[in-house]
Amino acid sequence: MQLILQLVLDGIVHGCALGLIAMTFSYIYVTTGIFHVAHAGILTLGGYLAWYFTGVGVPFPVAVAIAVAGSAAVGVLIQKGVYEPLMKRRSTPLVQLIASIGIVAVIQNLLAIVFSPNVLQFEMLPWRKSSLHLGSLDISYPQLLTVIVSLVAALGLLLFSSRTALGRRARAVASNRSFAEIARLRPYDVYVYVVAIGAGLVAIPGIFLGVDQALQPYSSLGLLLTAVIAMIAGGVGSLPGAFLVALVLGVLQNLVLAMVPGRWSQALTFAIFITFILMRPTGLFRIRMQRAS
Amino acid sequence: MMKRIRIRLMAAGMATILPLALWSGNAAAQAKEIVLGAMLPLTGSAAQIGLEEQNGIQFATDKVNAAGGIRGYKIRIVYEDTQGKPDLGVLAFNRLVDLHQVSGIFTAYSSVTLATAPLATRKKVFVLNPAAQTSKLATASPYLVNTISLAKDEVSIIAKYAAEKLGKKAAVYYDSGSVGIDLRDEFKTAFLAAGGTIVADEAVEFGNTNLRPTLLKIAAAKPDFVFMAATTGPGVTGDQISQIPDYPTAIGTSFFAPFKNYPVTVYHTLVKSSVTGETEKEFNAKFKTPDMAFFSREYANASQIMFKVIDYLLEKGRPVTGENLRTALFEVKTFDTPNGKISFDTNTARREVEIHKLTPAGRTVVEKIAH
Amino acid sequence: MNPNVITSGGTFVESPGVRTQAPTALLVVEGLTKNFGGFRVLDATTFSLPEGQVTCLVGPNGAGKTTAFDCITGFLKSDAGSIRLRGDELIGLGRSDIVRRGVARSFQNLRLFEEMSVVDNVIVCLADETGNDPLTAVFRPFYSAAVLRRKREKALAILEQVELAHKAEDHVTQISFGQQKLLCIARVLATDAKLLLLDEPTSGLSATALDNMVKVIGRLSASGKTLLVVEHNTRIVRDIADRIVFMHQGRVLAEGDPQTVLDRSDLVEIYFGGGH
Amino acid sequence: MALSTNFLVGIIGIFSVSQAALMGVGAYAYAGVAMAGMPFPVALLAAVTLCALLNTVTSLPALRLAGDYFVITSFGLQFIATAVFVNWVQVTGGSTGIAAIPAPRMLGISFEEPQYFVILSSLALALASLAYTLLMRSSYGRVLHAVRLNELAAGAAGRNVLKMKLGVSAVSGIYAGLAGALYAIFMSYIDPSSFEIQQSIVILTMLVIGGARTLAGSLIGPLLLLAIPQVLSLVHIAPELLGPTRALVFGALLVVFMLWRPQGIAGRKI
Repeated sequence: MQLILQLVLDGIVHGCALGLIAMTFSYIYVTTGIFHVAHAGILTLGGYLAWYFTGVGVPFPVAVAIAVAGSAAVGVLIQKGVYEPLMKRRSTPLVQLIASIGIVAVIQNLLAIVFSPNVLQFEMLPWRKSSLHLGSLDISYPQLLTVIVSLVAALGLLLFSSRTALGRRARAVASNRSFAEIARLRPYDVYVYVVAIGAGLVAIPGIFLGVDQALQPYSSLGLLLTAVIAMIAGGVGSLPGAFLVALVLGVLQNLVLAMVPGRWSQALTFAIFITFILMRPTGLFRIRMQRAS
Repeated sequence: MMKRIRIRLMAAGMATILPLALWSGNAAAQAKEIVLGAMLPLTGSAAQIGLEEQNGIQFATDKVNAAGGIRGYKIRIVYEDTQGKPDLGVLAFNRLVDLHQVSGIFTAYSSVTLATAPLATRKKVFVLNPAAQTSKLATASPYLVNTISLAKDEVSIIAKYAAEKLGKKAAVYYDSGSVGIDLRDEFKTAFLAAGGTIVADEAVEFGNTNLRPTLLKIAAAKPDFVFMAATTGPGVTGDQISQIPDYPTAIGTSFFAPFKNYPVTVYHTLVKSSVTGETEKEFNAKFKTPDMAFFSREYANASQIMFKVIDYLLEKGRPVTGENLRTALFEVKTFDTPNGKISFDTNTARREVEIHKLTPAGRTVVEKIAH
Repeated sequence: MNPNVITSGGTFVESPGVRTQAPTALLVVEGLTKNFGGFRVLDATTFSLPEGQVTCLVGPNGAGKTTAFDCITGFLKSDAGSIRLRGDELIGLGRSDIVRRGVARSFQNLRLFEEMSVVDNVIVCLADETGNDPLTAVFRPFYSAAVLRRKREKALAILEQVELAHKAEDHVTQISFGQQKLLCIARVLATDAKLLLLDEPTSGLSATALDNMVKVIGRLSASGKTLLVVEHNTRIVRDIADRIVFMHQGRVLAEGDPQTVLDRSDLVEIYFGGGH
Repeated sequence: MALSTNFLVGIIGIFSVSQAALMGVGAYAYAGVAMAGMPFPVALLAAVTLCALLNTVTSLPALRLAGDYFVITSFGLQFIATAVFVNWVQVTGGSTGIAAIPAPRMLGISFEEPQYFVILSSLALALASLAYTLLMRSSYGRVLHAVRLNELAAGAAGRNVLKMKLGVSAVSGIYAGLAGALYAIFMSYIDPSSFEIQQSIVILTMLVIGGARTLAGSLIGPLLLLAIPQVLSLVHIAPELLGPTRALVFGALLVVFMLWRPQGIAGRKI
């Protein structure tokens, strides 16, 4: 029982990080219509930026802020430099996707070249190994931070999307792009904001997962894939849906580990997903599919 | 696929043109030269090790050539990069044999060596393995000789030691890579034979850094000790163990050393590898290294064995072919090395293995075992 | 929903049983209903198409004409009602099955196969399925080539009918808009269908191209095809139509010969005033 | 191999990233049957059939789902395939792989020797290219092209779009199976790492650079990509960074080509 509870707790932590990834991906996907695989690259980049700045003596919170800003900047660069020209040329989604795959390869390998392809740890943060005891359960400080910051960021994104003028403009653009162009909502500006916000926020799980576990240049694609599964299962376009399903997936993956040997767990998740998507392509929470096209 | 075919076409094209070109130019030099091959991970993630290995071979080769070669024959080594990938290893092997016509090859990396072993048998090429440890290498090819102890030897030593000194209830923690799975199987066999029981058997995905769930399950099984066989960043494992309450004592083999940051006591095996102080000084001067790395030592020592076998063949006036190199090794059988006498009863050398005890306070050698 | 119940406001609806004409009905649509979200696009639409006649489907924008096409040809799943071709139910059949039963359509926005030549556009649509499998293509290359030659000839003959044969080798993007529209007709013809549904074949055409199209439609009708044509221009409707089905807000308001329907002032009011 | 993905991406508009996995299935199938002592044609047939079947079945989601979902599904399939290759140890040998795969022996010639293998694979390549050309020139090829250009119109023309797509998946599976079998023969050794997702991306890069949907494209791409490592060896880069640098160049090429020449060097619009 103790083991199960601890696994659930760890699963919640992992799920929160996953949830933020799923939410930001969903936000970008629904608004711009781009299957932004390069999101995985930014996730990794955030962690490495924070590692670098912490390493040169910048206080950790400042390093986090720099990493978030840096990731957002790279997001803008990708949108302005690659996606926008492609969208203006009305290239097919396939072309945009291939470009995005190319970007992940560039980011990941650039990180491997600059920071070495090996596993890196936040050696300079001694507190990352301490943990809080909740009765018989343990939660490490990085885990605790992951949960808090992810929740705050997720909530922030929800509020932004529903309460601010820019957020509403983004939703208008998402619901009908050609209309948005006619209505002078300047969709291309909106895209830049949305990608920047998504990129900045996705740096957060990248950093805290890195502090908690370790950084490696190539591991993020699997995470993103799970997040995308969460997005689809949660109903494309529903931000809370994406977060919730991601949370459930995180816990489920950990619990599955308790039942079957670990080496099958990832394959099992995908197998379940593929069956699911065949049965119910619209997701759990949405009946109508809201695909940006 | 197209890529492979292309590689093949190009290789074949070169295979027909190059030898002709080389032949005319090198005819004179060829008479007094013996060419050997080395397929090492010179680029890629294992490049660090590959370069150490290359230095070891080159050091020994330069030394023997400086002393006039082996009975007047200079030694030349052709290095091929495998990146530690078996498919590139096969290409490298074919290039060495078909293009450079070598009859003896130094190998590295378990998967590369395993992949090329059948080719060694097919083409009768002598392969010397000073580093790869997977147990399947024991019988992979009659032409493959291992100068290092294989994983199963180390595992059986540590399993026996643990059964006697640490307890009868073991857990196994391994990764889904080939080495991890092999070691798990071998440990299970050896430990059950020594009268123990396995209470938990948990794997982590190769390359995954979220180890907690698996570590938790190990700790929850409450074994007397856990056999650790996973390569994911040693520091990461140590860190996450430190967050698991009551994690058991760990044991392992040299493959997973150095067990960095482990907050618990670790017992592990280590194959003893030494060179003379003089050699080490010379080596460090030549390559500007602070100390002679493990793999440099092993490859330098293995080169000595290779040279000795060649010397034996030349002395007997027999041609240096793969087949002859192999028979000669078993005819010589025992070699004097800085690690003491190494003898070959089988394809794998008998070596001295140490058991080290590692506590957060420091390292002690608790036992030395020759097997 | 009973298709014969006359709903409020639809005082002019005639149930199909009332009007029995001399030629038998090739296609009978009864109580066809389709909802988009909460919006009822087809509301118990009922009409029939007599064999060998040209029927024009008229009505203001948004009347549900294209939706009716989509439902008949299997591009949309209808929510209720029946569509019978000589008594056989078409609802539930796949698109390609419906074409094989003899109902083919054209599209308002053409949907030509760009990047392909005029004649290839027709070849792809031919009813003849021989050689349309990978095994034949690879393992019987000579037979496959012969099949292709035969199909080419057939396609050229069809292009001849719409006077496009001289453009056969041109890329579809290189021919004029009028010619593209004719090509759409040729593609529909290629399917060997008895019933052709043409979605605005004359829209956007120049005067000469328009005359040409009217001629082609007349020729099709003369050759025994049954046609259902969406048409806005009342002059053309009077020219080509044997019958008219007048739709408004998903319902059939009138069905009959052009003269009677087009002379009704209430319908003209809806058509020119009520539409927009 | 590039030929196989070309078929899938270009011709029918389905984008599959799991081609390396499929090729892996072909390689393992060939190895398994050949190692059981079956003659070469039987092993080849087994590999090709299995791949055709598998590709058809796994393409089913694509027919129900929009393109983007299909990408995720094929990413997922790639992961599943790798997990199976690694974990189904009895059949695949796990991470250790399968060594000593026999080379075909026909008419008294063993194709083990490189020169004979070149003949064998050139022959296979020539046959595969010929079949591809025949296919695309036939009326079947025209219908395929039409389905890709405008699915709705093809449906309206009475073409069974579903059947067409399944047919393409099967054919593309055959190519992948053939590629896998040749790979297994040539390397005489296979392991899961050769069929990982990175490999799929390399295949995709070859295709994109060469140009989708043309035969010339599938031949030019690999040739050019092969030149990249050669060029890189002229630049001085730390040896352990060569791998990432190569991958970086591939990624950058993908982006650059998408931006300025999405049709590749010899391709048509995608």
